[in-house]
Order: sequence, then C-alpha cells, then structure tokens
Amino acid sequence: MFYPAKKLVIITEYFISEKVCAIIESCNGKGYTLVPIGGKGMHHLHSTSKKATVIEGFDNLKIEVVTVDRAVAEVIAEKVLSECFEDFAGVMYLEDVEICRPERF
Amino acid sequence: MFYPAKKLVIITEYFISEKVCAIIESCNGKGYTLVPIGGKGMHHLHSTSKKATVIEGFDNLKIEVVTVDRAVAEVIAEKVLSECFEDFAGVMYLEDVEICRPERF
Amino acid sequence: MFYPAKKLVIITEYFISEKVCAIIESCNGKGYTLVPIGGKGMHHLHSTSKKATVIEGFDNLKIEVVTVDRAVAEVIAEKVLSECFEDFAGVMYLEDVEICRPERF
Amino acid sequence: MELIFDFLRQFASQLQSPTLSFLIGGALLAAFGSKLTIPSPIYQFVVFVLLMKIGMKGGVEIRGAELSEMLLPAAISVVLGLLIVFLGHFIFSRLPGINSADGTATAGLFGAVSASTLAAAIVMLEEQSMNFEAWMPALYPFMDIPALILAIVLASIQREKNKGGERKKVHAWAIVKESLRSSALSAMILGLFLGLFARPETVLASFYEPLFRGLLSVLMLVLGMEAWTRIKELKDVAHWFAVYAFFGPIVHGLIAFGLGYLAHLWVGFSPGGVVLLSVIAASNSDISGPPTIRAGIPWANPSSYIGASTSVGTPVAIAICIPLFVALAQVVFDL
Amino acid sequence: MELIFDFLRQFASQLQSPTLSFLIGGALLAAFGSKLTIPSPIYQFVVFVLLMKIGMKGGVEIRGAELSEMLLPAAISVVLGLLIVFLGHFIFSRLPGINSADGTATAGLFGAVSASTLAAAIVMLEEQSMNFEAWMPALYPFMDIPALILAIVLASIQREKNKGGERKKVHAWAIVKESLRSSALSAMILGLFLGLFARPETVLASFYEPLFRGLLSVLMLVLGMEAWTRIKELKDVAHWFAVYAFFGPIVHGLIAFGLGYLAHLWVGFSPGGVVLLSVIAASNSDISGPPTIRAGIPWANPSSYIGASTSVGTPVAIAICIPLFVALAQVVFDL
Amino acid sequence: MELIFDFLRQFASQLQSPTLSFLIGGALLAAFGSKLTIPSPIYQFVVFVLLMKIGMKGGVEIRGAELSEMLLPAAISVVLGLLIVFLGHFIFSRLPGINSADGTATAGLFGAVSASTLAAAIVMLEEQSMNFEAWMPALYPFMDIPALILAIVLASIQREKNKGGERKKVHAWAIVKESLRSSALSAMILGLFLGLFARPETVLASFYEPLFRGLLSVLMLVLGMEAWTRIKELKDVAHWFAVYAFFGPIVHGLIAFGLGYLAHLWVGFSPGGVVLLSVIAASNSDISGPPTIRAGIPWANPSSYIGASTSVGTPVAIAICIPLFVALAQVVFDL
Ligand SMILES: Nc1ncnc2c1ncn2[C@@H]1O[C@H](COP(=O)(O)O)[C@@H](O)[C@H]1O
Ligand SMILES: Nc1ncnc2c1ncn2[C@@H]1O[C@H](COP(=O)(O)O)[C@@H](O)[C@H]1O
Ligand SMILES: Nc1ncnc2c1ncn2[C@@H]1O[C@H](COP(=O)(O)O)[C@@H](O)[C@H]1O
Ligand code: NA
Ligand code: NA
Ligand code: NA
Repeated sequence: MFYPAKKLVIITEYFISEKVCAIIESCNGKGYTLVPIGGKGMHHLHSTSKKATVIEGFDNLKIEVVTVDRAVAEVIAEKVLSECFEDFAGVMYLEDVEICRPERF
Repeated sequence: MFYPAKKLVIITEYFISEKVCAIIESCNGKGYTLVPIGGKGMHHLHSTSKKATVIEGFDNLKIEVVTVDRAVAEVIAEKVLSECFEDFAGVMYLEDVEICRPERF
Repeated sequence: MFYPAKKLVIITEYFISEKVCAIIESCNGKGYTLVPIGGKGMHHLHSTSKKATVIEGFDNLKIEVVTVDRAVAEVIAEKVLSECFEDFAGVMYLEDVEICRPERF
Repeated sequence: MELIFDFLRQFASQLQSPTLSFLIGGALLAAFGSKLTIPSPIYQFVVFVLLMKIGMKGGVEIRGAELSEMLLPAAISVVLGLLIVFLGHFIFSRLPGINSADGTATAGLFGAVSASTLAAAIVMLEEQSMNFEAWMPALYPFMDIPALILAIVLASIQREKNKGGERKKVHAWAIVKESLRSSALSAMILGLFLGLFARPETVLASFYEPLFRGLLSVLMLVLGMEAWTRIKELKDVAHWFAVYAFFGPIVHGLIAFGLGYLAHLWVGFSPGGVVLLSVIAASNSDISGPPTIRAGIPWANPSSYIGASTSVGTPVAIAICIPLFVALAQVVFDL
Repeated sequence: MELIFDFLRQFASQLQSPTLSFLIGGALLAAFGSKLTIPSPIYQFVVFVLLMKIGMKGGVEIRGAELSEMLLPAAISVVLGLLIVFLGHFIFSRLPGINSADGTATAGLFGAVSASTLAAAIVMLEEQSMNFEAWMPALYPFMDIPALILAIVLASIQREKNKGGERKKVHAWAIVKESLRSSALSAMILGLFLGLFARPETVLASFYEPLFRGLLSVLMLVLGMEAWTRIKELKDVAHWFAVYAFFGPIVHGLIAFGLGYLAHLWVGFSPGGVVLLSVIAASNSDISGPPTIRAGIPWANPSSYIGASTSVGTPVAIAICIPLFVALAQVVFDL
Repeated sequence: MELIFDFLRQFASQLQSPTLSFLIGGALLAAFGSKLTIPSPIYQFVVFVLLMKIGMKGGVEIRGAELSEMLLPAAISVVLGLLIVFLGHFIFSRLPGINSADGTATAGLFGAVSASTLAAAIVMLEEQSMNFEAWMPALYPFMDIPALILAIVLASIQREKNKGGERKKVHAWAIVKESLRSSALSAMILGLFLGLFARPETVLASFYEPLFRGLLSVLMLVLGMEAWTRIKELKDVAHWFAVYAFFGPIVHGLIAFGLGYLAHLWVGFSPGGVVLLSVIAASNSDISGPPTIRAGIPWANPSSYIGASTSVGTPVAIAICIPLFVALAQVVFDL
C-alpha cells in the first residue's frame, strides 16, 4: 500500500515562489503544497503574517514537492539553487516518505 | 529520549476534513495537527486562502497524525482511501519520526 | 549536494513560543520555521485560528528546527521538555532530512 | 420593441451603477493581472453584514405584516427551484459529451439562490424606488433548499442506474440542516429573527444600513475578479456549460416573472416583488450551494459547475437579468 | 419588591436591545451548529476600535476635569480587585474536589475586568441617558492589574506550601507590564493619551463613534458563540466553577455598588459611575486576563477558568448584571 | 524667520492632528512592546479603501477638467522621479562603506511615491482648506515608475561594470506592468476609471468618503509601529542610510516645491498642487516599491533600503515635510 518516495522542502520568500513553482512544473514535479510560514534564519525574523506589515511580499512560504523519483527532486533542487537562491534567502532539504497511490506523483 | 514512530500526512479538501478527523479518532489516533495550505496537484491551483474566494470550503488542509504503531497509521490510511478519497482530491504519505514522551501517542 | 541532518519539530501554544525560540537560539540552533496550526491532542480542539476566539494566545504553533548536529536537537528537546512542557501542552519529534548548503544550519 | 429599447437604456445606465461598474472593474483587474486582493476575512465579514442587514430589515418590516400573503409566493418559489433543476437535468442529459452528474450538479446550483445577487437586486430596486414586500428575502430558502435536494436526489438515482448495485440513500433532512447552517443562510435567518423579536433599529440605522452599499461594492469587485479567474476552469470543460450558464438565468428569470405576474393578478403581488422573484430564480448559488453539491454529488467535477456558475451565471444574473427584469416590469406594469 | 419589578421590566426590555439580542443570537447560532463565523482579524479590529473609542472619548472629556475626584473611586477599584480575588480564593479552597490552583486562577479572572462588558455597559448607560464621570473607563487597570497579580501570588504561595521546596518568586512588575502591553489595555490607554494630548475629535466623530454600536453588536455575537462553544469544556470540570461563575458577578457587583454608594455620599460619585463601577467589578477578564493567568499559573487547568468565565461569567455580567444595576440605581437614586 | 516660525506653529498644531498623533502613537506602542496589532487583512483593506477613494474622487472631479493642464506637472513629476534617483545614486556612490547596489536601491525607493503619505497629505490639505487640482493624485505613477526603472537600470549597469561578464537586460516594460499591477497603484487606477466612466457618487458619499479619515488613522498607527520595529534593521547597516533618509525627503520636496512654483508662474498651477507635488516627491514608496526593487535588484540588502524608508523616510515625509511645505506655501503664496 505504501511506496518509497522523496519529499523536497523549499523555504523561500513569497515573491519568488511563482518562479519556484514554475521550475517544479518544468521539471516534472506532479504537484506541490504551499504552507504559509514565519521564521528566522540568517536574516531577520519573519512574522507568520497575521500582523500587518507595511511592505507586502516579504513573507515566507514553504513549498513541498513529493515525487517518486529522487532524480526529479535533485534536478528541481539544483535549478532552484542556481536560478533563485543566488540572491534570495532560502532553505532546502529532502525527506524520505512512503506514499499511497504512487501513480499520482 | 526518542522513540521510533510514524507520521501519517493526509492532504485533503476542507469540507471532508471533519470526516477524516472522525476516522482518525475512531482508529485510535491519539491526536492530529491541522495545517492550512494551498497547492496544486491533478486539479486546479488552490490559493493559500488569504485571498477572498467566493466559494467556501474548497481550501486544502494538511492533517498530520503521529502514532507509535504503524498499524494504526495503515488502518487510518486505508479507511481514508476507501471512505473519503474515492471522489475527492487528496494525497497521503507516511514518514519516520522519533518522538519524545511516547505515552502520549 | 545533500547532507544528512535532523529536523526537530515542536508543537506548542503560542504564548510560550517565544521562550521556545529563545531556547533554540541559546542552544545554537541556526534558525527555525514557524507554522500556524490547529489540532487536537489530550486537550481540546484548537481551531486553525481563522475563526475569532475571544481569548488570545491559545492558538498552537509548530516550530521546526533543522540542524546538522543531532546533539543540538537533543539539547534543545531536553531544555524545552524541562523548561516549557512541564505545565504546557505540547508534542515533540525528530525527523531525518538531507539538506542543501550545510554551512547554513 | 419598446421593451428592448427600455432594457438597453436601463442596461446602459446600470452599467454605470456602483454595483455593475465594480463587478466589471473586478473582472478587468483580474484580466490585467492585478495583484490587488480583497482579503478573505474581509469578504466573509462583508457577506455577514449584507445578509444581516437584509434579514434584520426584513424582520423589522414584517412585524406587522400579513404573513398569509407570503404563502403563494413561497409555494411558487418551491416550484421554481424544482422546475429549474428538472429542466437543467433534462437538458444536460440530452446534450452530447456531458457527464450526467456534472449537468445535474450545475442545474442544482442554478436552481438554488445567490445571496450576492439578491443583495445587488435589492440595492438596484431601491435606486429605482420600486417597492417590494418586506418578506421577499425570506423566500430565499424556499427556492434554494428544494433545488439542492432535488439535484442530489436526481444525481444519486442516475448513478445507481449506471452503476447498478448498492443504493445510496439521500439524507434530505441532512441537506436542509446543512443549508440552514451555511454562513450565508444563517446570517440572513439570524437577522430575520433579530428583526422580528428584538429591537435592532438603532444598530441597523447606525451601522448595517449605512455600510450596505459600500460593502456591496466590495463584494461586486470580488465577484468580478472571481468570474475572470475561473474562466480558465470553464475552458477545460464542455462548452455546453457556458451556453447553459448564459441562457439559463434569463430563461429561469422569465419563467419566474410569468408565475410572479400570475400572483400579481391573483393576490396582488407587487411589481417589485415580481422582479425580485425573477432575480432570485435567475441567480445561482455562489456561497453555500457549491459545498453542499460537492458533498452530495462528490463524483461530479467541480470545475464544470463552479466555472459555469461564477464565471458566467452570476455576471449574467447581475448585469443582464436585473436590468432586464426591471425594464420588463416597467413595461408590463406600466410604471 | 419594586426593585424586582423594575429589574424584570429592565431585563425584559434589555433582552431586546441590540447588545443582548446579539449575545443571545450568537449563542443560538452556535447551539444550532451554524457555520457562520466572524473571522479572527475582524474580531481583533472590532476590539481595537471599541477600546480606542472608549479611551479617546474619555481622554477628550477629562481634559478639563478635576482628576482628584478620581482618587477615591480608583482606591475603591484596587480594593475591589483584591477583595474579589481573596473571596474567590477562600471560597474555592473550602469547596470539595477543587484543585486549589484552578480556583485561584478563576478568582483572578473574576477580579479582573472585561473590556467587552465595559463597552456594553457604556452603550446601555447611554441608551438610558445615565451620565457618568468621563474618567470612569480609566479605572479599568486599577481593578484589573491588582487582581491578576494577587491571584498569581496566592497560587504561587499555595504551590510552595504543597510542594515544599523551591520558592518561585512572582514578578509583580512583569505582570503589570504584561497587562499594560496586552492588546486590550494598550488600545484603551493609547486612546486615552490621544484624547488627552492630541485633537482626535474629527476622527472620533467621523469614524470611531458612528461605528461603535455596530461593532459592539458584532462583538456580542462572538461572545455569544464562544459562550456556547466552551460550555463543553465547562462540563468536564467541577460544577462548582459554574455555580461560582453564576453568582460571583452578581455578588461582586453588589459589593461594588455598596462601596460606590458610599463614594456617592462622601464625594458625590455619580449614579452612572456607581453602575459602571459595579459592572466593572461584576465583569471578568476575557481578552487579556487568560493569557496572563496561563503564564503566571501554568499548573492550573485552563478549561476550568476559561469555561467558567466565557460560558457563564460573561453572559451573566452582560445580560443580568447590567440591567440589574441600572434598575437598582433607578430605585436607590430615585431617578 | 517668519517661515521658521510659521513652520513651528504649523508643526506643533499638526502634531496633534489625528494623522500625526496616530503615527506617533503607533511608534510609542511599539517602543513600549505593546502586543496590540492591526491584523494584516485589515491593513490591506484600509489601503484599498483609501486609494479607491482618492482615485474615485479624482476621477469624478476631473470628468469636466481640462486635462492639458496636467501635461506640465506630469512632465515635472517624471523629471523629479529621475532626478531624485540620479542624485541618490551619485551621493551613495561617493559615501564610504556603502555597497553601491544598496545605495541605488534606496535612492529608487525615495524617488518613488508613497500612497500612505499621499493620503495623509490630502487630508491635511483638506483640513487647511487648501485646494488642489483634481488630477493631482494621477501624477503618482508619473514619478513612481520612472524612478523604480532608473534605479534598477543603474544598479544593473553598475553590477556589470563590477562583475564584468554577462550583460543582464533590464525589462523596463515588465517593471511598468508590475508597478501598475501592484495592489496600491491598481486600486488607485481602478478608482480613477470608476470615477471617470461610471457613477460611483452614491457609494463614494456613503462609504468611501466617511470612512477615509478613520481608516487613515489606522494606517498611520501601522506606519508608526512599523517605523519603530524596523529601526533594529537600520542599526545593522551603515549610518549613512539614516542620514540620507532624514535629509533626502526635505531636499527632494524643496526641489519639487521650486519646480512647482515655476509651474505656478507659467501655467497657474495651484498652491495646493505645489504642496502636494512636493509631498509626493518627499515621500518614498512603502507598499509597492520594495517588492519591485527586491525583484529588480535582488543583490541589494533589503535591510538597508527598507529600514531607511520605513523607519526614517516615511515619518520624516509625513511629520516634517507635510507641515513644512504647507507653511512654506502659506508664506510664498501669501495665503
Ligand atoms: N535551521 C533552520 N531550521 C528551520 N528553518 C530554517 C532554518 N534556517 C532558516 N530557516 C527558514 O528559512 C527562512 C529563510 O532563512 P534565511 O535565508 O537563513 O533567513 C527562515 O525565515 C526560516 O523560516
Ligand atoms: N506531488 C505532490 N507533492 C506535494 N503536494 C501535492 C502533490 N500532489 C498533490 N499535492 C497536494 O495535494 C492537493 C490535492 O491534490 P490533487 O488531488 O492531485 O489536486 C494539492 O492541492 C497539493 O496541495
Ligand atoms: N498524535 C498526534 N499527532 C499529531 N499531532 C498531535 C498529536 N497529539 C497532539 N498533537 C498536536 O499537539 C497539540 C497539543 O497536544 P496536547 O498537548 O496533547 O493537547 C495538538 O493540538 C495537536 O496539534
Ligand atoms: Na436560481
Ligand atoms: Na471583575
Ligand atoms: Na519620492
């Protein structure tokens, strides 16, 4: 019932998220999940966006892609790294998962 | 201090989430976490629900259940698959985790 | 391109989240991600905070810390357990991940 | 001839009304890819205030009214809700390349009622100083709920026929409860009760009424943006849905106008009431209908009925049907 | 006898007031399982506008006032806050089957003050054209903060006694700061400062005042929904909490009425001021108190004090205590 | 001398105006660590209503106007936008310890326009009954867009020089589109169109205008809180950014005042128009500029330009520049 797969997690600023999603689709990711988040890393604290901030678009977003093929995850990660993360904040990691209905991923 | 356990992740539309939660409780899941999300899969793009959409209830939700017993996770997954996912969009996967305070799961 | 690391996940009430974040920073966690959630455990159902609740601060929050060093995760977990979770609701678990750009974690 | 002329004049002037111009403005914004959004909590609050106001106002005004007058129009509403669904079900089942469940689900939404269209119609009638019976908004559930139930029943019967096998019972009472519990209907019913049994006049006059038109303009903007955004979904499904969504509201409204006219002759139903009945019939459920249909007919493809409803049906109901029926009333009732 | 009669008349008419009817409406909605919700950002904004208005209005009006008049009522407020907590702590510690920390935490909330109840009382007094001193809202922190601090101190002492061992110091100043920084109190204090030192009259008259009653009706709806929703939590804890939450507000309000009456005799404290003081004493903290108590007495079970407060205490304070003290004032002061 | 006196008087009285006192109040709240927040959806809606009102009002009033009058001021606006960016780019490139991209990005924001400052200036002019041309708000994009484009072009050229290697083309048209699509500009343009081509007068008078000042007070509170909160960020970058952010607005505004005065002599540009032009020039983009700059100059450090803009530039533009240019106009035009 469960089949091994990979989940790639990408954390990035809102206004390059569209570019990241386009990369996912162009690299044969079959879908993705978007989670609004806050957090802190090397840069300043981002609130969880409930509170008004005058400047729009600097919120963070977590993007998760589940894929049966590790190679797909690696290609996406490489492209995101070279095309989006050069100048922008962001974090990326991979997890092992076991999926139901593998035909969907 | 840490004990092996499983985390079952279920992504589904809001208005069957109550049914999914009822299944979790009926199958001895000791708790669950609800994460409001957006995303894209075989169906259309769901926004992260900050933006007004005229039609309510079509947002997506991520439901996470941590359990020490893989069998519990499998029973929940099976039930959700047969009772909820026949007609509805949705994605399900399992992850390995290590928990603190195993008596709570 | 990917290097093994650990992700510590802490679920807790909003108004001790600041204390948890301070513990993370004091224990050399290099960053953390905050996810607004709802959920149910031994206590009552927490909504996902879209709905007005008269009383503020009782929402739940998921805090994720990625670190290359399992020891760091364990120290954080121990401190959170002893300093925050004695009286408060909360759940904690660890996951294996593979990270890009290990110098950031 | 004169009707067409009247309608065109009415239509041209309505295009500039706050209601319609915001609807069009919203669609233009979305078409040009604007990042302007109305946040979801604001939208929910807007709907709440509009429906509370409609309910309270109705409640306050019908305190002394003769409710027996409501019987015939209520009966007509039930008939209309059922008739529209039967008609749609019949039409879609004869069209080529249509999944029958998708057709029935769509017919269900078009038989049901839109709270936003109702609010827009009330403002437009007020602008025309065309009076209507205070209990008119209370007809909403009489048309809405039977339509949704019938659509789910028809789709379930159809499915059994096709699949053979296990009969799945439709829980009509559960659907009634779910409809009444929806945010839109329960706001209106709460308002109605407060208007009937409490004394909300001060707060109605200081808050709900003054904000009504402004918030309606915000709602229209959201409807316009949504209409444009969902056109993509409509493109992926059979074109018949768009055709039905364009002509359906006009035909449904005309049928309602006819029945309303009879009620006018028999029991003195007011011209404004006839227009409002026609608009209710022409409208299709946007807030509470889709989740009910999704839960009741989960095997139907939401893109078909939601696309048809939000992208074509609602704009047609607001922008074409309201001015059309107002013009028609002016001719027919010689106002 | 006449008092009871007056109260009943007052009560019956208040039930229909926008304030109370929306409170009841909210509870009914929740009881019938309605999906109608007021979004959280709207609720926060409503509270902000209400408290800014109360603060600004107060600030504007006390510009020329003799603030020394405030001294006695402020002292009485401190005494009341402390007294209520001592009383509750004493009562709960004598009741069977009660975790003493839960009891003290509950007493702390009931000694503290509810911003929503205060807003409701101000509207009701205005409707009765019963005047009160402009600085009355400024008494809020004088009762609120001492009550919260005392409850935390008492619970900590108790814990030490039981546990023996390590003494955990209570940081009174930290609690004062936390209270003043809470969203409710800081909105009111900001308003007060703006009213005192700036010239916010135009914006007060064009925005904050006209919206006040409407937004209060929305707040009452939320309180009503919450009261019903949390009744479940209350069922899981000892029934004494419900009993205390029902009679506590009435008793606390009556004590405050007595002390206020003395101040009336001594320094001419106004009848409206006496009523408002009684309502403040009768109220229990809903917005800022619970997090302070949770942080200060984390070993107390939130279900007990939150359930008691939101499900019973607040409805009793608004629906029973306000009309009761208004009626009492009319008899006592012969208005 | 008299000017300084006038300005000080003006300034002292403006400090008590709702606009400025809320700005200061917000900063104080943040400084004292208050937990009061204005929820994000409310903020977005506030900006929407303010800009729709400015747009609609402008649109309604310029229906009959002679738009050729707008030509010279529009040209001046373009020149100002470009000039300010060149100036800033030049200054920062001569200052020690500044990453040149950070400087150019900052200059870009200060050349661009702030919707909030514009709204505040309009209210303050109304309070002074100082009239201005109805099309003034429409100058916004004429200054805003050229400034943003120029900053991105300059930063890109600089980068090429430093890095050598691959030339990265700046897509000017894409920046224009992105600017026009930003929530702030598209709300104002939508309002303008509705005002020009529809009849939104009823809804303008019943909703957008009455709420304007109140919502502006809320916006000022948010700006004040943000100014304080982001001061931390500013501390981490070179102090020159703070110096530039303090004097820049005053200098930019004075240049604009001079050019506006010439337009007054040549084509009769009104005194109120001159003040508004100066304020627009003094303002720096807060809502839509930062994302455009972030996307166009991603290698610049956001803390430098956002800190400079929100923590210093905006408060200076609102609290110092508006009263300064009003006082200046009163002296220069002898009002
Ligand atoms: N060690 C970490 N663990 C979890 N999340 C992190 C970590 N570092 C950074 N993040 C997330 O990534 C976002 C951007 O990180 P940064 O680019 O380092 O500012 C932060 O706001 C966090 O949400
Ligand atoms: N490959 C995937 N990776 C991550 N999330 C996915 C994936 N496919 C689908 N999802 C999520 O599941 C939701 C429903 O998927 P679907 O039923 O395929 O439309 C989407 O909106 C996504 O949030
Ligand atoms: N077994 C579980 N699986 C996933 N999340 C859980 C589980 N138990 C508790 N939680 C989360 O932790 C929060 C607090 O749990 P508790 O302290 O048990 O009430 C809940 O509201 C859930 O969000
Ligand atoms: Na209909
Ligand atoms: Na009290
Ligand atoms: Na500028």
